[in-house]
Amino acid sequence: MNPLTQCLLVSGALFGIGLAAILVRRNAIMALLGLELMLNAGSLNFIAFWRFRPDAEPMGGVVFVLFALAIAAAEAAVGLALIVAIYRHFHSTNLDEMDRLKG
Amino acid sequence: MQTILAVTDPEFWIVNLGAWLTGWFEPAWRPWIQALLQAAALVGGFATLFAVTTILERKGLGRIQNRPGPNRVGPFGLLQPAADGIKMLTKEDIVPARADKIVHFLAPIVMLAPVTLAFAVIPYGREMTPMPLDAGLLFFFAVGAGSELAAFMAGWSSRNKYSLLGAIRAIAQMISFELPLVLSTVAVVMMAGSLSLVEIARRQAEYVSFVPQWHILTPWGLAGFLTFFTAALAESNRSPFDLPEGESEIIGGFMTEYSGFKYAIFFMAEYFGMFAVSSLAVVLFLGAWSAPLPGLQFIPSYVWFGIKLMGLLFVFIWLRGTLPRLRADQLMSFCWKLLLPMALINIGVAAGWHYSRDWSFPAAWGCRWFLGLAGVGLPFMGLAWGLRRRRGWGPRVYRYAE
Amino acid sequence: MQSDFFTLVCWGVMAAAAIAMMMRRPVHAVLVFVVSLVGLAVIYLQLRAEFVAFAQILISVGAVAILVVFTLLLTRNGGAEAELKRTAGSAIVGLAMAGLVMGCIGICVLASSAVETSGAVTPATVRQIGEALMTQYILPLEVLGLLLTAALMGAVILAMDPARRHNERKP
Amino acid sequence: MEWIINHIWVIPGLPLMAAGAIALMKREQRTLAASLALGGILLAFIGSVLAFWPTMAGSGHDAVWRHYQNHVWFQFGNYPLSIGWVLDPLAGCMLVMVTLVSGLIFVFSLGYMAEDSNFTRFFCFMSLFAAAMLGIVVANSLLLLFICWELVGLASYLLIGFWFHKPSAAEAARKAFLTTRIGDLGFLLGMVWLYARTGTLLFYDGGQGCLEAGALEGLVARATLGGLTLATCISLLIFCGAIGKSGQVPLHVWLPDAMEGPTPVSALIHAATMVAAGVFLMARIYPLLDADPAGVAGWSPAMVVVAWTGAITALMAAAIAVAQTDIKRILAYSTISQLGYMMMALGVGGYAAGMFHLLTHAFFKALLFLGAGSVIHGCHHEQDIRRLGGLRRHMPVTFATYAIGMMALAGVPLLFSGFWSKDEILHEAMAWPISRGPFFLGLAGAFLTAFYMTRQMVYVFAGDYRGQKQKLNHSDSSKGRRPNKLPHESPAVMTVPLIILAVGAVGLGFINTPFWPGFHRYLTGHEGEGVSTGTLGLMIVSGLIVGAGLGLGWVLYGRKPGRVLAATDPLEVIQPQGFRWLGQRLYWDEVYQRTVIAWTLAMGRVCDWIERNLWENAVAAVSQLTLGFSWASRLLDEYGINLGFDRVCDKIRLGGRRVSAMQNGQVQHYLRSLALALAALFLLLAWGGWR
Repeated sequence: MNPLTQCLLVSGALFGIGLAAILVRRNAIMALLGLELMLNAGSLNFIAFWRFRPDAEPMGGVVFVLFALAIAAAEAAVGLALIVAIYRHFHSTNLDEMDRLKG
Repeated sequence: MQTILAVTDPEFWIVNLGAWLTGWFEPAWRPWIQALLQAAALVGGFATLFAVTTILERKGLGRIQNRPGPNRVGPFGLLQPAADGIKMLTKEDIVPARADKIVHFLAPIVMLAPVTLAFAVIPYGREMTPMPLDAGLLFFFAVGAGSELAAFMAGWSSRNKYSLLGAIRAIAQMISFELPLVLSTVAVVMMAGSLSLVEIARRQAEYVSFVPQWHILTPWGLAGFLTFFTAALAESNRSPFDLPEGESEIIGGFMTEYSGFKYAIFFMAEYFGMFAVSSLAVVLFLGAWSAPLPGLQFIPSYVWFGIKLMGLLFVFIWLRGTLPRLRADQLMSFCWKLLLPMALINIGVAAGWHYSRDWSFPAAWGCRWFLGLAGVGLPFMGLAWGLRRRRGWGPRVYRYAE
Repeated sequence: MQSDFFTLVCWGVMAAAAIAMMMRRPVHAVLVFVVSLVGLAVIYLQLRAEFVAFAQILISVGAVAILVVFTLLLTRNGGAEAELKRTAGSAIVGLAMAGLVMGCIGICVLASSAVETSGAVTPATVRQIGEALMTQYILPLEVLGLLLTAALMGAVILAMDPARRHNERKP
Repeated sequence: MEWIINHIWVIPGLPLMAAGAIALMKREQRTLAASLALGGILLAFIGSVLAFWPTMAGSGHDAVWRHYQNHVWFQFGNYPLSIGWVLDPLAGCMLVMVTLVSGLIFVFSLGYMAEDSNFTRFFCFMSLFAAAMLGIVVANSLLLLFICWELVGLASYLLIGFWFHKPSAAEAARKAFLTTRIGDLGFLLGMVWLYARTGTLLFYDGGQGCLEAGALEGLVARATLGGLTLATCISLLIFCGAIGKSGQVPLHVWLPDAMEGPTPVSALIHAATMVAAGVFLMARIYPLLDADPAGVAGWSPAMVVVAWTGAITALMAAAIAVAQTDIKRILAYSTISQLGYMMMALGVGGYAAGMFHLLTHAFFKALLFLGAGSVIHGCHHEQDIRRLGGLRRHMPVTFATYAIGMMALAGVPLLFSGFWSKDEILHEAMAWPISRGPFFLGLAGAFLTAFYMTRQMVYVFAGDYRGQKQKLNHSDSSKGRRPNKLPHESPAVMTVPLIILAVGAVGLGFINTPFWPGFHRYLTGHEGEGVSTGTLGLMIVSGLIVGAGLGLGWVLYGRKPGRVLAATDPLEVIQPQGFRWLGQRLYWDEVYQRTVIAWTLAMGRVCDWIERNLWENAVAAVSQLTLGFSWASRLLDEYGINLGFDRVCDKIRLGGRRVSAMQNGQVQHYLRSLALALAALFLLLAWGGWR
């Protein structure tokens, strides 16, 4: 199999697994983990295309992944802070119970 | 890499020993055999160093505290590490009944493995780097991230509140002090223009007349070294930053529920971490394997590396015997209000040093030094003064578990 | 490329990810998730993106995983599983949706003609990455710095409990 | 000397560093702050003189000596943004003037601000202001110039509102900031447009800069709306910025209000820095302004606009100044008027004349403001000229220097610098081929200038001191001044700068007389025209005009200097209607109040009204309607189809619950639909034939 195709398929599978976690798991932290997995799947795509199709910008893929990493870290920090804040309020991290906008 | 060394160089024989040994195997196997040999040499060497350091530490602490230290096993107690090892190995391995068995078992391994990996990128002598990576420094910090996870695993899986508290303390401390640790190396990276430790070491191995070009011999290098060393003390959980395992407060921190061989592994990982971070300090600031004077180059480079490493380890032990432990809030404010700003300011000072390189007016050299020292020293005095003033003796507040 | 090794790592990453997402306890899930992240870094290494691989470990393992773990400790249900008894139908619908998306991606990848590879490799040394970041991508880099600062402050403010802070002053 | 040429950035850098250092100090460290600020500006002055020397030595050989250094600041994508420093005669003379005048103002402030509790902060802002202005002068890039320009705006905001506890000062600061911001918007647009068309914002870049031939040709060749060339449009947009900063009609309204700041600030703003920045900007982009040869009779339309704006401003502001009673406001309007002259000079092609007037004006206007400051200081913060008087006896040094400044401003012939520079401008205006209008406006303005300055002098310095009587007449001592003290002469730290400035106000005129046009040659590299009969004639005419103004002022005011406060202004007796108009500043503020501000307010009110009446009534109607319906339905329910209706309601409720299940607040349900949509998108793209 073409190595690029292989990478893309792996990335697609990771994306799907992450999505499944978000859709099925009730724990907010687990959903966040799924989100991180999806982000990483996207990063893998960038690296794969950068490695095997180097006719575009020479550093584009690598730099984009670095940016994605930084944004993932920011997203995790804010998301987890939100979870902590919500936990204080609902005393739970169950997504099913967070169905009100009003506190 | 063998071609760079001449036969007369003392490093030649060590480096070519590996090549000679691997020569006995099939060419396809050679890289693996070489990696194995290097790993064996590293682990063996550092395990010996571990044994030597423990006895040195106990003897040294004894001297500092006005007592003889261990002196029963062997001549002058020199075989004490062997006795300790036998004791550790034969002790019963107790796992708490409610513990998470698998995680509890994995934690010491996860603690030891990354630290050992970190040894791979250190240049121990001229052309003596097991794994000369382009991004060696980044590799070092990346694998170092694993030890935080291990602390968590150990603390959480034990099902013991002292363990958990110790783990929280350890993680908070490691995350906080990782920032000044990494930032203080940024100045070095900027000046060397490379993340490769080999390259950084090579740059310091030159001499202007008889003065070595070590980074510690510049204002920013001095400040960077002090920042780095302090943060390294905290990263390796050594006194005075040994809160995560402070015996008098939380028994043994995340190691409370460990005994026997697993405890020995934790112990070893801690010392290995100390060795790794001291080695990094030697490479980044103390000129790695280069001799302090051009005339002393006949001594092999790895010997110089060893001498510097032992010197730093001595400072570790010395500090442990001298300084009392910090309080948790003092620890955090020390990190965020003194070390981190100093590391950031130091980056600016390093940039100024770099750009003042081609000053040519008279007394430019003195002016450069004065400005550099002022740029580092004045903020330090200001920050330290602010820290002292704001942290008076407040009333003691007790908080109980909810 | 050592094709066998590469394939093995790929399978390992996918398996670790799947197991992580199926773990009952979030703590175990995080630990297995870390394994899959490290595997991903190995894939990057195989694709000759050394810098990205190390940065991946440093940030994902050193920062994100630790953050998650810390949150688990703070929210105190790291041990007690909060998965309530749920209608099986709901989970099945969710899984079906995810499978649908995964299948679509797979079909698209396999059907696409854009996956022709070219042999040439541009190695990315640290110096080149640094120069690209400081010249061509300077604007995104600055914006990212701003974003991280904002995220830092936002996280601090969100996680700060005003009531508790107020109470601490009193005794 | 070589060193300063290559490190010209040091000159703005020094005051900037001083400002930064002072900002870190504590309020009590007054001496340290003042010495830092003074040291910074003094070193900058020395550097400026050193830098001035090579521009002097290198000029005058039919080409302008120019030295610049450019650096790429940063590069995004393929677009580099460069900044740089330039040293040429224009910058050289400005550097010396700005540092000298600012330095003297700094010294003066030592005395003037001695009792202020925020002394330290004051010197921080002043240094920042000076640094920003010097940055404008040495900038070789429109971008860097704009940055410093905005810094000047910021510093002026801080300084005008320095006494922010006074509501009027805070208001004035805000007004200054907002008004100049309107002009700056035009500046920014012009800058962006220029960058988009030429790809550079550097002025001089070895033939690539936007003021050099290559770029200008491209800009002239391209026509935009209304047949104007691109060069014209861009320079008009940039001129908007200059209008705002230099207080030209119609954005001049902030300048008189800016008098709320401490007097040294007024001196700094109106003499050396902020308002000069606008004129300097136009001088800097003069090649761009002048680029279009296809306008009316060989004159660029942009130049025509600049000339007429300047001329109208010159006359109008002079007329308003006639009827003001606040000592600083009179000077403020005279500044606007003089700036109008400078703009007019630039517009009619008298590049050197405009800059010459800028320099001389800097000296005598700084002198006048500092003199006014001395008066205010000596009379316990009294600014109304009707309550001053007779200060000639109490403050002799101030009187003498103020008189020199006044004669320089009025343009008394031969001895004073203002005469030579104003004469030069009028000469250029007379030679303008398009219209004589600006020339006559300028002449009228010169007449009025002499008149109102005489009026002010007489009011302030002649007769008896009227301050005490006022206190006795009006016993409301709410202002809390000390009524029993007579005016006193200011300390030496304030009078010595006055004397130095007075020497400058006299002597500076001789660097560019028609008999020896040295400055013209220095600035442009060409010889001036020299003396001709036209020049002499004009000199005589303008001398006569000035004499007439002075004489009329003396006739109206000087013969019987007012002894009492209640006396009405003689001009008001003659022409009450016109005087009231002028006294109310031609109702500019009121016009803005009635038009721009009122319009904005009205929009707000309309929205508010719509919100309150229309929507609220509509909502109320709907709710009434609903109530009515429900009442009716209750009747129906109770008396009629009770059971059947309930069943229908149940059905509806059930349906509602079904539908609302889609909106149950469960994030995973939403995500599920999102995933479905994603899959649909994939399939659409895959089978839609899109690659």
